[in-house]
Amino acid sequence: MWKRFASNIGAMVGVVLLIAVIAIAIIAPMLYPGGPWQMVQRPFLVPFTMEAYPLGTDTLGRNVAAQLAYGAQVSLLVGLVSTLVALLIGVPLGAVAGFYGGLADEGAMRFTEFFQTIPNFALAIVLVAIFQPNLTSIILAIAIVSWPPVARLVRAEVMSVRKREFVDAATLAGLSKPRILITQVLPNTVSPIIVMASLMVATAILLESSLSFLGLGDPNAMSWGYMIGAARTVIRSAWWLSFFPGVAIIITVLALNLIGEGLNDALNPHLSRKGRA
Amino acid sequence: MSTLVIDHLSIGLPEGADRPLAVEDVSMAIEMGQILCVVGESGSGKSMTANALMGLLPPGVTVEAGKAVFNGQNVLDLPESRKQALRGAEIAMIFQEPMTALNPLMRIGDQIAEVFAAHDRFTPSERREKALHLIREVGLPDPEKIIRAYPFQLSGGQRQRAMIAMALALEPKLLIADEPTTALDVTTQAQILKLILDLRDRRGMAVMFITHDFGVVAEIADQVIVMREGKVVERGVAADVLGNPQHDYTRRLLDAIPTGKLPAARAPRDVPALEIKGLRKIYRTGGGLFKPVREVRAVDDVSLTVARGEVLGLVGESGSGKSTLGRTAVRLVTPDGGQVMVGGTDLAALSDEELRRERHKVQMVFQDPYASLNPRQRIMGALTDGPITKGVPKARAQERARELLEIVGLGAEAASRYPHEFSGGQRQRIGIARALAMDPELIIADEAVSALDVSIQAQVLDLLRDLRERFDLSILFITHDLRVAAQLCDRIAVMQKGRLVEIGTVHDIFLAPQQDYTRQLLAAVPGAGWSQESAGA
Amino acid sequence: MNFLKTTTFLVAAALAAPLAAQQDGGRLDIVVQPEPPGLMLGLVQNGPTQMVAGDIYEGLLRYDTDLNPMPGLAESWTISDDGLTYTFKLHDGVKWHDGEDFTADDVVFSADVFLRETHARLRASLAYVDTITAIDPLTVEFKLKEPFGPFISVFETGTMPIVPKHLYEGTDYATNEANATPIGTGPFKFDKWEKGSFIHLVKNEDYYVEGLPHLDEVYYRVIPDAASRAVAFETGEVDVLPGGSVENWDVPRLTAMDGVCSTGKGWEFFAPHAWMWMNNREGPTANQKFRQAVMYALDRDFMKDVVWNGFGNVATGPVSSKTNFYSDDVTIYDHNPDKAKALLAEMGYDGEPVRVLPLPYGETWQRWAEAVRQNLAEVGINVEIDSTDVAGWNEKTANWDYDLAFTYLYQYGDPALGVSRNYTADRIKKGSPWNNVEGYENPELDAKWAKAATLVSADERTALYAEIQKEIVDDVPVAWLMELEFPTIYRCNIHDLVTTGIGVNDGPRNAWIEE
Amino acid sequence: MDTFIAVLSRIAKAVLTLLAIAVLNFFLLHAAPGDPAVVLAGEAGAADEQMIAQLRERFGLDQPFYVQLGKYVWGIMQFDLGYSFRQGMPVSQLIMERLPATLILTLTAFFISLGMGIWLGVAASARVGRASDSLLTTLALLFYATPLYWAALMAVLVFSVWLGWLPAFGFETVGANYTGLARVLDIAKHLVLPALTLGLFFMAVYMRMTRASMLEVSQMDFVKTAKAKGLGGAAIRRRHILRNAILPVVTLAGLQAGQLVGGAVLTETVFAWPGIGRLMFESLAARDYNTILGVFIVSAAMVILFNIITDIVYRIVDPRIGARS
Repeated sequence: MWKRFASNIGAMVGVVLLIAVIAIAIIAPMLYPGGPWQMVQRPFLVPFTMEAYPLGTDTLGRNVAAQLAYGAQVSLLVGLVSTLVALLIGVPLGAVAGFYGGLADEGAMRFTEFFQTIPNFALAIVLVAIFQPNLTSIILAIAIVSWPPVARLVRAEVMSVRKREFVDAATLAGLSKPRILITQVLPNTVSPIIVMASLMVATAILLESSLSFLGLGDPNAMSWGYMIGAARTVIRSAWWLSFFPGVAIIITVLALNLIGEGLNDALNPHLSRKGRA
Repeated sequence: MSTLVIDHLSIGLPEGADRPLAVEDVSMAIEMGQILCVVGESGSGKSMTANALMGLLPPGVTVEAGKAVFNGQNVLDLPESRKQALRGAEIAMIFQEPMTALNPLMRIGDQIAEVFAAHDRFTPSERREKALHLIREVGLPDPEKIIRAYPFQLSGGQRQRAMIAMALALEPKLLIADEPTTALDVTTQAQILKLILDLRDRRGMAVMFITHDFGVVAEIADQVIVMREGKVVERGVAADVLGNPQHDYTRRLLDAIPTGKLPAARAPRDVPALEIKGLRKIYRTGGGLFKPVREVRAVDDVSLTVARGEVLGLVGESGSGKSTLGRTAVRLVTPDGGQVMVGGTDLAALSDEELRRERHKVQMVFQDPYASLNPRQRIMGALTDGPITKGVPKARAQERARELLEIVGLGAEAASRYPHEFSGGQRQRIGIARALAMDPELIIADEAVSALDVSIQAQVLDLLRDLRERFDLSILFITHDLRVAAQLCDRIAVMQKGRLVEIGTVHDIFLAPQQDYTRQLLAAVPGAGWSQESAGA
Repeated sequence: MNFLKTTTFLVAAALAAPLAAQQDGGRLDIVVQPEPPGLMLGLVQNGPTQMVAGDIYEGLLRYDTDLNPMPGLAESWTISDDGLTYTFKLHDGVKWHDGEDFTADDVVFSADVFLRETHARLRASLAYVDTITAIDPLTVEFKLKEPFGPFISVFETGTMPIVPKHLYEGTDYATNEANATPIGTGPFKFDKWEKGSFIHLVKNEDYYVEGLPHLDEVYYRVIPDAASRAVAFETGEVDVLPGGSVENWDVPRLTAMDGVCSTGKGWEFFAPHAWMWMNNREGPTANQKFRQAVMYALDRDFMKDVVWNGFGNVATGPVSSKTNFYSDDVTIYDHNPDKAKALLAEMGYDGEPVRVLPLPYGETWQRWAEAVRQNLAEVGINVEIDSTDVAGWNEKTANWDYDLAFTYLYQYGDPALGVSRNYTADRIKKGSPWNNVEGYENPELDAKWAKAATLVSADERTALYAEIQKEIVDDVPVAWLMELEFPTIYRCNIHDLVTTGIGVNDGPRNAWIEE
Repeated sequence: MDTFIAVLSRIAKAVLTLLAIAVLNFFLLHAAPGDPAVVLAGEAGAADEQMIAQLRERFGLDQPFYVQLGKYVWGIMQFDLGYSFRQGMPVSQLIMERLPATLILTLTAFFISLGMGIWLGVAASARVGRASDSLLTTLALLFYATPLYWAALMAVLVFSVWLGWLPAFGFETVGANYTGLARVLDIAKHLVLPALTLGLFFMAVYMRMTRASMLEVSQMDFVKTAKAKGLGGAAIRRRHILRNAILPVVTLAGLQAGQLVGGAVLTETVFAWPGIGRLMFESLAARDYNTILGVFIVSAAMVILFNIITDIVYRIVDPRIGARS
């Protein structure tokens, strides 16, 4: 499996890019001990004019490079944690619905459908606005709008695995239902969940940046979306302020998508996109 | 005159495959009006040969050498446009899976008419007429309705007939049939075979018939070619090959076929291992807010007994309810009525919790060797989960598991491996070991050898026979294949549409069937005449 | 400057001079941000409504950029020597947009009935009013209970808009259907409001001032995104960017374009004054030394130069230097981090975190809060920015749930109207963000504020206000930041756009376009 | 008949879902800090207790929570979405004024993205493994990763400011008073940038799905049958693969079309498009509960409506559905 993944050029490019982003996020405090908010130079310093500030400065004279590095921390954090929370909601719900069927399924699916009927982005906006924008509310809001597909996926997978004969065998072995679900069924749904999760991290980063763009970012956490949101009004006079974080988002999201696709090809070889027979 | 001559054909597989050539140095010829059966197990390269003729090789697979002369030209190196013109018009092909071989979104009539359109023949209204005619010719009922039907509205046999209609549309000189009856029930299979024979006689075309089943060969072949791992191992006139096989492999294949040689009947003991009384299971579908409920009586008031130490064969076609009966007997399915008595306990009446403690009494061996083992669990886990739950100490359970793996012929070291490291036959052995690990009073084997190649099938049957002696097993052996049932079972029960039609000793069922349906089934077994002949010999 | 004497003011002859060059016709596209919630000025008085409805409705008076009153609906006026009786002579021949005659009854209805119920800010001033009577159809008389210095400043359109009695008398004002199609007396009539897109006003052909207005039509354009507004101006979609409609960083770029002019005038009547409320009730901000430390920690020149791009002035105290009664004789807080640190040490600040509530009015304000946070962090104060939207800001400030909160308020031409409301104890009331939100209590000063409002003599008022400013600046109840300046950006071929103390709000009345 | 019954029961469920959404959001919004009366009073530039009390009474906020909820739900059941005190008109009227703009924008974006997505997906799948396929899939990934608002900003910069080809924002040329075809063209011109930026992301989604689906279907047995008939590659792709492959794409698209209606907030904000997404966002800041709730209910109704339409289309295209259950 790993071999198949490693032979996928796109996926490897994704891994390298993502590792680079993670590395930058980790060493940010060492590179820029003053933090992302420190006003270090005159405002609107054009990029590539001063060696100390290669990416220029923003409206208040803060180092754009430092902001990008710290932004990586926040964007990755939001992406990961919100995905985790979404999985924590979606996986058990989908698993129970798919495994037990009947009323549990009916109830869980009605609940899921209900959340899918409310327009996602609008709901996220309302949630963040209501709880006031901070990292917790942003993460929760993203998780709340992104769990339904997880639940549906897990349900479908569980339903398909549940029908396989080794589950019958486990039943005949006298294992209890919850135990069968956890030890026999769920481990066999992990691959598609991993694939979906990697794509969800990407989507969450985009969602966070969209919220920030609308002014619903955490003002105490420098994220890429926050940078673009702050810079959009000066896009004409200081293109670099929205350009660099935009590129950072694209690179990270692209990397995650490449990895997700690589995982998908590696874990579900029958759906290989190369079109082999 | 030969319709097709294949001359020293070799087909290369892509890098990383298990062998470099799918087909190696194969030559054959098919005469007009003749049926050539290409026989082999999976991976023998028989289908590749056919695909090569049609220009339908999967990407990466290429013709390395040789030619195939049809109509005086080598069809293997024709330009794509010429090949296209040939396909469907001169050489036609039908496939194994009638369920998936038809476009689900197109009406049958359109799919047939499309053949004419592809080759620019006739006007649309003529095409319709021709399609109707073809539908009639392949014996489909109510052509006017069929022509407007979608594939899902047809049964498997009907779909295969529709496929044949399509293949015959332009009166090809050569028909390639790739396992066209494998997915069908015996009675349907018999009808399709007869249809192909009729059409051959009427139209005088050549047929290349690919199959793994010597029964089918016996039924229709004029000439036979036996293939193994890409090479031809034996060829000749059908009667010669069947009656006097020269090559070892052919002989082994023929031996492996459950011949219907009836084993000596054993006297049943009257201690019952399983008693089923008045069992009923009804499936209800639909029943929404506005929908009427549709009922299917999957098991309809069935009573039968499996004596201790007895193997009872349960035979029926798909949809007969035999699998449901099996699953109900282990209570994977809860019955709507009746009793399932095992060792004095009525499994049908237990609560979930009580049932869990009684589960070990009846175990099951499943059909699909790939789905019946958890790919993410080591073999040891699969074999010890049950005993440990039942209360056997862990060390004891593991020791027993290793023992059983030795017994089923895999070796104790298999315990630490994962299922994907084993072949299909090996997995079935693991499945059997798993059932045995629970020390059950009864084992239900649900089509346990149906998914295996003939030679493997024979090995597994041997193992079962062996184990049965060794452990004095009681087995309910569910199968669609009467020949297999005859090999292993003491008695046979025949089911049709949820009801028990007939039950009796193997001798009674085979030699003196009481019911029409049983007789029909027996008559439909491919190669029935031949195998009885040889049984008599 | 002394309008407490009997004064008669007629249309200045000087106004006639440039008339020869004025051209009639044309259309003006003005950005309005955000979209007003309604146009019935008597019911809604927020900024955007004042700007659009300022062309439809009129007050009795208008004010020039030095805040001197000019004729509006009132042709002339007199104030009695005791400062208790204000008599207004109304213009003859004024008609409502629906053709009805405008009379003194409308004025009485508006001031005494309608606005008393609906207009909170005016209600405070009307508390000084004893009676309002229509002497004859063209004369109205206001009688006060006691002298109220700034009373002459309350007749501006947004403060006391005159509404049509014939449409509103005896109805439920809030749900009156006429609200959707406002009827006023102003130079422009309401034509169409495409929600989310634009408001269209057309020339009032029957306007009572001869030759006005020059423009045929005015479009107020709703463009929710600040960057798009700048683009709209660049691409010629709009002609006027009123103050605050683009971020300050964009101003130099836009004004550098060919044929683009800008002016800082037109805000004198409002004199927007920005500060941070510091919660005087609890936490570190309750400590005067802490508040002083904050003042020393802030680099307000940097804020002016960088955050506001050089527009405006650093505020020295509660009163804007643009209004009367300003005094510079106060303690000056320069940027002095050492002093701030010393003060913090002195009070024994233990690092208790302090929340800053920014004003959710766009990026400038957000950056400003970030700059403040950085300044405070540099002297060792732990700061976290609370994030919220307009509603949350209102809620939090109105319920005193903050430590430091940005705000800015209009001064309305007189400390008694726009300044004292933020510092006197009687204006400590939960539920409103427009009063003494910081909870500052100083009974001695309260008495002085009260006295200063009712003095008749302007000199005496000036002296008293100077005294108040000197004292209060040492107390630092709030952290005064800046006197804001919102430059209006427009194309240079538009003339006479900003001629009054309320700028664009009644600008289209006199504006004309040079072809 | 089956279809009809299925639609009926869907509608019945939809009504319940909508009510549930109304109730949930009612709770959510009322849990939000910020009192509409205070906001409105605040905006007036001055506020005192009398004014706030008046406003609260007018909004019905002085009543107990459950009474407010009950009244609201009762109103919904009579198709009354309430009254927006901030905007001074009934919510339904407010939404009806804004909905057409949103529908024009989202439907255009939807059909463009679906059409282009399928077309490009088919093209890519036909060239699978070749350079042009890699180029297309890479581009799709890039679009997929680009924040929509960022693309919008850049598009305005290039096409409106630098090149001056297209208007940067707005629904139509204000004050031009075009009628008939001229107006349609004018709106179309304004529509180009927002519809494209909104559609770009979805185009990438549909393209990738179509491509994958085409490749998957092309391995199915009936495709082999079609080849065996002697059909040409293009005919097979069109008649056999495409028809089967776009079913899942169209289904997903149908589900998303509904979501688009409520999800165009960003696009509507950047392009000053007078639609309901922006209305919702602006109402949120003002705590104009009735309007927000109204937008939520209407856009949820859109989601349901599109789901039902998708369902019907699916039933027509795929003969198996109606018969199966």
